[in-house]
Amino acid sequence: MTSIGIAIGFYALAGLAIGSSLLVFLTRNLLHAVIFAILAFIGMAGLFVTLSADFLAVSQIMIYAGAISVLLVFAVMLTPYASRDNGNSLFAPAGVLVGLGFAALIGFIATQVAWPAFTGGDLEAQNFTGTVRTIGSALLGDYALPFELASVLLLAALVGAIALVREDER
Amino acid sequence: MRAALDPIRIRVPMSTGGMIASAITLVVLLGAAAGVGFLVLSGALDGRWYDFRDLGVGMAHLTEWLDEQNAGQSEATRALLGDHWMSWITSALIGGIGILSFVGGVLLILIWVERRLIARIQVRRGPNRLGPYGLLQPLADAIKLIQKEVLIPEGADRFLFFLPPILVFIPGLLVWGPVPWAPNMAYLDLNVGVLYLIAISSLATVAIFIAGWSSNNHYALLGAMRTVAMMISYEIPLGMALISVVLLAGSMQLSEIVAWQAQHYAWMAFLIPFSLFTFFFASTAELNRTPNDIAEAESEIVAGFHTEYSGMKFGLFYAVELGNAVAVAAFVTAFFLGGWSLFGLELFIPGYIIFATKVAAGYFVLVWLRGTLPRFRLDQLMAFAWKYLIPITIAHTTLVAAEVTAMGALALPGVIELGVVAAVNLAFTVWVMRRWARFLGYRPETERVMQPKLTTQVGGLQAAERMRASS
Amino acid sequence: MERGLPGVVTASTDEWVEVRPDRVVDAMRWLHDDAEMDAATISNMCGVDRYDHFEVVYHLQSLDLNQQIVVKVRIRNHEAPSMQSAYPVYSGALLQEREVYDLMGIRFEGHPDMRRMFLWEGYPGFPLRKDFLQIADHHPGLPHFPFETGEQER
Amino acid sequence: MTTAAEPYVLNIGPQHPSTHGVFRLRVVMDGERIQDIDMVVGYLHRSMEKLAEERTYTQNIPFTDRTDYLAAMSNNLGYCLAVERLAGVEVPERAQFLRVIFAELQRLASHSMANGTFINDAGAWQTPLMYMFREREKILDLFEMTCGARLTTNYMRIGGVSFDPPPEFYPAVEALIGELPERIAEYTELLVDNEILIARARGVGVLSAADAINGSITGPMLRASGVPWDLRKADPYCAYEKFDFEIPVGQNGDCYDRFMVRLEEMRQSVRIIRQALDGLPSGSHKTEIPLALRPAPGEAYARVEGPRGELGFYVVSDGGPAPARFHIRAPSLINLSLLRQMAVGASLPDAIVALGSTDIVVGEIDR
Repeated sequence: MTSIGIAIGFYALAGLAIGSSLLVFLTRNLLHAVIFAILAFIGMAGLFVTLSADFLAVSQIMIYAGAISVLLVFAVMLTPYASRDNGNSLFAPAGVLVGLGFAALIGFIATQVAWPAFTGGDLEAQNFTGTVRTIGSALLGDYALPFELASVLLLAALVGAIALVREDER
Repeated sequence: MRAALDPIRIRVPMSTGGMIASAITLVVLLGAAAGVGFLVLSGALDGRWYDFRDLGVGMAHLTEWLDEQNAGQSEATRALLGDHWMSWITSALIGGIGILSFVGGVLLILIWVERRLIARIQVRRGPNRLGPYGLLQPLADAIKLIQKEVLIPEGADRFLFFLPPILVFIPGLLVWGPVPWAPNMAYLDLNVGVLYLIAISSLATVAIFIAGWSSNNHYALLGAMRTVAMMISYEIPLGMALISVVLLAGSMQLSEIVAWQAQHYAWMAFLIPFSLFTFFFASTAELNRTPNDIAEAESEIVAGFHTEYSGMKFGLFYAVELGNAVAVAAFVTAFFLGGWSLFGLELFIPGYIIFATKVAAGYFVLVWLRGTLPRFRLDQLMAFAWKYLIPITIAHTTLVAAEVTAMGALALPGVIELGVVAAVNLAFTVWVMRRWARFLGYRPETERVMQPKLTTQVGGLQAAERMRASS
Repeated sequence: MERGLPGVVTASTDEWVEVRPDRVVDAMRWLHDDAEMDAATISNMCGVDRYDHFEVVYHLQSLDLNQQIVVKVRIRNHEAPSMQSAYPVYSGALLQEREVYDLMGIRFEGHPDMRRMFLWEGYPGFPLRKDFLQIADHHPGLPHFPFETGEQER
Repeated sequence: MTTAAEPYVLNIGPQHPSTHGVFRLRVVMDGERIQDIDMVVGYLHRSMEKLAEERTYTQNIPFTDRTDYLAAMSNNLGYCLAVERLAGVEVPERAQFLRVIFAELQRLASHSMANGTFINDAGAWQTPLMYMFREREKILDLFEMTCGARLTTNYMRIGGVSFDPPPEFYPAVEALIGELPERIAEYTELLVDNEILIARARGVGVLSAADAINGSITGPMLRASGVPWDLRKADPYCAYEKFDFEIPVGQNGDCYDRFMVRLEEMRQSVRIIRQALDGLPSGSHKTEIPLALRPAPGEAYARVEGPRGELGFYVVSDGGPAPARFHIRAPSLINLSLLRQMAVGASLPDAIVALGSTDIVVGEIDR
């Protein structure tokens, strides 16, 4: 059902995501950049919606637009002695290089990996009730070990962060 | 004399005309109810387009008819626009307009309701001058707010200062999408509805933070920091409370959660009262309502993040706050109070009316709390969230998961297994609540006597020490 | 009444004792610590402009013995009056002494926070002094009752 | 590694919901914690002490209304006592009793207001305040009935009171003190065991007995710190020695104790009013004094137990028709001496609650 609506939606959301990503590093004010980053996240979530990946879309909004953006804002606010704008930085050339490297890597992956398409036939005929069940059983079934490893890693990061900022008790 | 001193107690007796009018109204209402009952029992209503018990049914008939029209269009148009574009656009428009008008109308009325209720709680009268019973007061307030100058404080970040009232308004409207008004009457019946709600409600955090930060005002910044801290902390117990609901109902779709409750004649409030409490408490924290209104604690930080907003920008914040309060009442209704179901009465009474009544009841509780309780302190609330509420909700969720697993394994009759679940969870809730005060640092057994001691002897430090020693 | 601390008292009656402005802290500390006096708190303090000198009156109160001790300090210098502050003994003197300084212009040596209180820094003069705002032939105070001359006193 | 935040200055007031008037606190804060606090007053300074030097003794009574506008009767009373002591005026017994009745009614009104605003500062959105306004309203009605004014009563006179209460006053006051215990029980039910209030007010703004005494704290705050000191017992004026009442004494010296002490004092005031009404003697309500009152040169300090603490009036006469010096010992101001001790190190909400529990009236701070 690739109707024209989906196409319009895809291009609008892609434009939103790319445009706001561009604005993130073009704008001079760091907090403005955070706002545009949120917009980019929302654009990404919209792209997931056009792919019928509702769970991913909602998670994207919840985690990135809701939580990570607050983290970004706090990072901006808590950085002492930093002016709140995107001033000139010594790392600008390095940043450009790293960014280009990432772009090349992602482009390489996107073009070279043979993305396996869903070949199960008509979804509605198979009583497919959304991606939640599928993702959930995948995470807690086939991929339980990587999932748990990731959570242990995050826990370690959390404990490390607390240990770092903890004031001396004595 | 007493009456003159106590004007609030004066009651005006009802006039004869008023009595007759009420009697006639009562008779008409009873007759209408009897007619509806007859129609329902005879089955003349089920599934017809004029079945106003569920506007979704009529809507389905309409979309069907529109799809037929759509099929009659030319091949080129269908290839370009698809097979259902007319019905999609029409249903989207009707639903959107319906939700917008409901939210707008309810806001206008609820401002009045809240003020009157609070006034009643506070032995006052509340707005009673403009229009009948002061009903036009919210309208006048809105007109006043629109007329007022929108001030932008000096040193404010103009772009960021401009955005937040809009940014908080969008999620404030979007949360109304998945509300299940009646069995077939939900605008955006997502199968990830619960997650959608959490995601949308988390969007407002950044907007509020930006509002406080861009105002260039210490009060606003303090309020923003408090809000963000609260929202992030209380999202976790809120999500946990909803996970219990999802586990029991086996779906994240709001309409299915309500349908599950209707089907089992068991409201979640009976099955998992602790989740109801957690959800409600965390919601008051997210809504900045008493007892958790520290983000705009009037006596401390004036108005919190919207201190510097004036005119209709303030109006938008205010409207969103009220709208979110009603939305929370709606979700409490959907998740915990059985939504449109009322033990079979939903056959006779339109589901959306039952739903709206329950929403009004939930909202009344919010107003009641606001009129009664003092406010916690920020560190108390944060400690409560992180040290007590989150561990307890995790334990509770584990308990519910175990119960659901056991239910699946044993497959006992529904009444028995749900009864056992309800009893176990009620016991858990009561046990937790009885220790509630201790979580806040209040230990009745070690507290010294609270009443002041009485004496007739005056004295200074020595007398003070004598009195302390005597206790 | 004040035999415990020689050289401090300059005058005394049944009702009050007068102490030297540069020994106020000693006198207060003695009064505070002495078991018979037990002046636990300053209940009131106030400056009085007597045209040629200032008088600062402390009403000390013993709570346990329920007695009041009135201590007066006479400051002869009318132009730049100053005396010791009672703050080292009584923390309750903090705001009262600031008030006296603000309105009467008496400097308290040893007070931690000697700023104007009601009026702003740089306000000309001290309003409660009798010579504040001397207008031609107007004298402070009410010389006679309004009806005694038949005209409103201005 | 620590992240040090830079402290910033927050101006609470002059216009702020919980400063109860034009009163300003400059607070140096580190996050939500208070590092330093400094009060800026004087926005309401009317220089009454200077003005009083140009008015006759009787003309000065209205000034005393306007210092502590929530306890005008007590202020009238203190001033009249000072002038009576200065000029040696005897007051008839009926006037003494009437003074007691009105001073206690005023205490009830003022304590209602104090407790209401305290809870308001603790975050209850005006409901307790409105409840307590209800009682205060009735008391003000009684004032209006008697002397025509509600707030700035100007009722006491040198040598007595200005009017005998009208006949309808007595049933009204009977009805009021009949229902007041019930009302106070209602507040107790609503507030005293409220766990949120306990969590907010217990252990907040603690003053030890020694600190409070040394800091010249008086009134309910001193009593909450555990010192049984009440001028009505310690230095009885009017007819207080004839009445049977008790002094409530707190135990921890925190905000909650101050609230409880005020609540208990309201009960005791009802007791006193009941006794005063029962024993109200007949006779004149006023001693005639010469209009041209010229006390002999001298000085007098009279003090009453006002709702906020020791309310003293120091009047110096130089033999003229006006006082040579007229000083008001304002408890609102002096109770703030230890504000820094209560607030520094606490968080902002705690400081607001502590400020609310000191029960300041800005008219009295600034005078």
